[in-house]
Amino acid sequence: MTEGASAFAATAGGSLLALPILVPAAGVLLSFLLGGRQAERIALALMPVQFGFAVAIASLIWRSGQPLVYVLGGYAPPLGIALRADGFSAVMLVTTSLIMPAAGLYARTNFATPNDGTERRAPLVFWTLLQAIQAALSLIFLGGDLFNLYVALELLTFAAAPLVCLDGRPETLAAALRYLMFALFGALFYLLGVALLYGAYGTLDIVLLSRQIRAEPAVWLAAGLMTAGLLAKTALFPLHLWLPPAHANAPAAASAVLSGLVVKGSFFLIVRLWFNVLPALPNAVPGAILAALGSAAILAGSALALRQERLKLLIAYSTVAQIGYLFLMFPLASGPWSAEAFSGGVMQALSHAFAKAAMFLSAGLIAESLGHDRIAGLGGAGRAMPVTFLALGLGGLSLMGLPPSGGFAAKWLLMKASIEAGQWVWAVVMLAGGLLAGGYLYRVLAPALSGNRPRLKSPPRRSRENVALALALAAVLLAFAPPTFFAFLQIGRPAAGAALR
Amino acid sequence: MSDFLLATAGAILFTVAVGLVRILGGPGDADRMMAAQLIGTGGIASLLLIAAATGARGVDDVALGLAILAAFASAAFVNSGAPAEEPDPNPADDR
Amino acid sequence: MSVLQALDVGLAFLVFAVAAWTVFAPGPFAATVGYVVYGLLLSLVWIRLFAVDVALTEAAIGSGVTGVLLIGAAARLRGAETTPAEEALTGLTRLFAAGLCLLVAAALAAVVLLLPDQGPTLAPQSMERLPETGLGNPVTAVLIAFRSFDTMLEKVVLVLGVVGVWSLAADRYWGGAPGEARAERPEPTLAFFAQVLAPIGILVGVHVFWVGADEPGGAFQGGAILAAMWMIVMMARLTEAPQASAFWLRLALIAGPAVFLAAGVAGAVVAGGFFAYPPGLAKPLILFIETFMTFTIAVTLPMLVAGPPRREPRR
Amino acid sequence: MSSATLAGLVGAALVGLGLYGVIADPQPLRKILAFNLIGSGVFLVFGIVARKGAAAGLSADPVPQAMVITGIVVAFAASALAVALTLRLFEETGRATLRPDAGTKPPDDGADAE
Repeated sequence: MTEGASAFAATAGGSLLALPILVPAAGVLLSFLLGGRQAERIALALMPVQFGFAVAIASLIWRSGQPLVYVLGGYAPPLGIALRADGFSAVMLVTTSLIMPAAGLYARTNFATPNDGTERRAPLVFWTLLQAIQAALSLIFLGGDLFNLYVALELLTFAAAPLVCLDGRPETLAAALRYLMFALFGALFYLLGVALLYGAYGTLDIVLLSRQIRAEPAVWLAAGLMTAGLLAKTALFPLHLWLPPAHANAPAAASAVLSGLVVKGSFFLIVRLWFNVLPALPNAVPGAILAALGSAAILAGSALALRQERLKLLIAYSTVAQIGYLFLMFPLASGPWSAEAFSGGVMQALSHAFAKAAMFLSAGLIAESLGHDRIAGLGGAGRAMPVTFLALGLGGLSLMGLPPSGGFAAKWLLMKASIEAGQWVWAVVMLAGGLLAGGYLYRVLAPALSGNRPRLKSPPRRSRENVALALALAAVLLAFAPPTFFAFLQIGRPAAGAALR
Repeated sequence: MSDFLLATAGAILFTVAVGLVRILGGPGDADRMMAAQLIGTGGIASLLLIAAATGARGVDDVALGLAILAAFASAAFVNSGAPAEEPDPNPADDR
Repeated sequence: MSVLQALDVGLAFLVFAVAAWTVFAPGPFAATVGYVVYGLLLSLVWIRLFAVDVALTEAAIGSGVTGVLLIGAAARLRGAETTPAEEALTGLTRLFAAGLCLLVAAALAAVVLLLPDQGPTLAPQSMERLPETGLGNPVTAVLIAFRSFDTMLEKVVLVLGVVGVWSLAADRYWGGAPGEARAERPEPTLAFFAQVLAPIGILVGVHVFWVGADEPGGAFQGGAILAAMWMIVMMARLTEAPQASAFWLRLALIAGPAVFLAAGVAGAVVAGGFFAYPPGLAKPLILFIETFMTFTIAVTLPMLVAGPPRREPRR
Repeated sequence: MSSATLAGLVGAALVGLGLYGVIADPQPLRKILAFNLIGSGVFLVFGIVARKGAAAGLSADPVPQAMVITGIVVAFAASALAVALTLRLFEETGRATLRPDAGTKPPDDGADAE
């Protein structure tokens, strides 16, 4: 493959790419083997290591201005598998490696092994699967081969589904089963598309494929099947039915990871598919369909969030809505404004990850302290636990898209791009979505900040409140991302459609 | 020669298919399991015939594996308690 | 070759008919039995596609072990078989669903018909690099060398599957053995059957694993047959299911991926890259990894079928 | 029509059939069965791709074959997890249903029963 040779020239430090996948995978195996308290120790000890890998990868990309490439086993694609990291991958890796330890620190209270060291079910499963999610996400962000990414999707499913029903209540079991069904459907349709692409081009490497793809029936069908499958896993309207019960019923730390990160995994693959594998396809119509579904998600998700009686369900429905924003970048991704739209979409993914994780952790603290999470019973709670509600409110700021917040930056960029592109309708939807978000957050915050202080079953521990607050502050700080950050996001991004570059 | 082998394989498959239609309908689960065993035997036979005719390598191992696993499936059936949905003439046999 | 074509058409028709039976069969049990038959027929199709390795895997895992899993589940779900009226789809929804499925199938069929008769292939490249691995079976070479990363991660998926299944245990049973304790004596016929079948099956399983280096077969297929033999011995109560907390069991469950991962990392030190094999040592190393993988599969599949721990742990 | 194309058409039909089962049958176990049908249909598509890639003295391209083997094992693990969930749900509630409102009464003690 002389043509492919240049794409697989080993980049310096490329071997670093294997580590964020292999190290947590080894952690999974070791945690399961040693059991008991070791699982927690291993999981927490590896988190800073993972952060180190993410930062090292990001800085290598930053310094070289080029994507990192690594070929596994010395078997170059198309026969073998390559790993590849561009600016987007690196940013997602860093985000993951920041949110994971937050969830981990928060969860230490809920998933502690008793002092005598007897192994308990929930802690072992939680700490093992948390690492598995980390491994799966790293692979999704770094994988350069479509079948390898299928394995990553399955890893993610197997790691995430059992977390939903960790407490074993019947409704959580039903939610986990529904989640699993949607995920299996998604993985199979994705795999079917992979089969068709291999049949048409004899390779599954993203770079090699992107050079050969032509607009022909097999490719269109593959693109449709894979997108449909990934949408089911991302829970884009109307395939969102599984998400609210699953995310609302999981333990708070798991919800934070599921809502903040796991749905972004399949979203990341949709971006990979359309921007890296299929840039040669005319994408105006598919982009418009995706954005239309996204708009429906924003409106329907927000409207349903307004009607929820439980705080965690409200936050889960707001995830349905916020996922919708992610898809507004697709129709705007060709033309001179494409970089802006892309940055806006990525910014939305990042800010929602931090904000939603903060909100789920806060909701968990509220539920533990009050003994319930009924919105009607939140009166005055904000006075009793101000830091928790501050975290909740700051996260909400990002959801509404008010400045200063990452959510504002994201929605501003997307809105600018849609106006420049003359596609006003998306801007209108975004404004409406912001108003609705304001509505459902008002329902929670207004009573909480007024009225008498309720009696708390137990006040939240300050360190756990601080974890939630730190995540919320991160979502706010994203508003101050410098222009170099957006330049970094463009590293390795192939030109989409008619775009220059 | 190979046409003869293939025709034989086809004939076996055909008889098995006819039996299948009769038995998959039940009435009891044990009858259905018998249908599975029947097609197991016929399937292995036609597998070997097809392999001999088309010259595919390593098919005898597939036949061996299938034979062992077919027995395994019926053992699992017996172990699962095999109560029939419809009244079974000899319920005591199954428990 | 018209006889062969007639056979193919007949086989295709049979596969489709049995598949339709599993979807429309009156009860779950009838449907699962249909699925076992279906898996068997599918093995024939794979032989016709000259994919003997896949035929073995389909026979062992797709039909054999999955069939047993589903038969067991259908037996336990008796009583849950009736569908409450409010859950049944209305006629209109059904019609819509049928239309959608027809559309997907038709589009797929059209694309399949459009695929060129001589498609793009990696067969020449696989054969070109096959000698480096020292293996004779290119499918095994893809699994353990060219795309070893996939295979290693897929083993991790199996471990996660066990963690997920076990996570469904009630807290008081954590660490105990899966399956219900049965006081009754084993069925004598079953016990005899297991005593006869298991030694033969173990022999076949090891054989299938061992020839996998050069002929169709390998770790997955051999491991699955071994797994079936362990399951049948447990069914016959000739041996007890192990405790989920047993260290040896955990070690057996992770041995395959752990050895694979360790070898992959060692490659970075010795052979200049993750998952690279040092030249000359590739074949012994591959057989070493495959041995552990076979063992792990033989232990993992029964644990996945057995379900979560359901007995109080013994101390 | 070659046997490979025929197998591909069967694969397409299986995907459609399985998809119908997944959508139309409310029982989880039947859905799991239907998922397995879709899965084998997908694998058959890989199978014809492999067969059409016969070259270099091989009757079929080994790469898609290896992918199918990986896929079969993963599909089995998924079935096992789904079956375990279904059985547990049945034990807890006496029925196996995926209805979203199945027992969604708000928990009375701590919504976040961790």
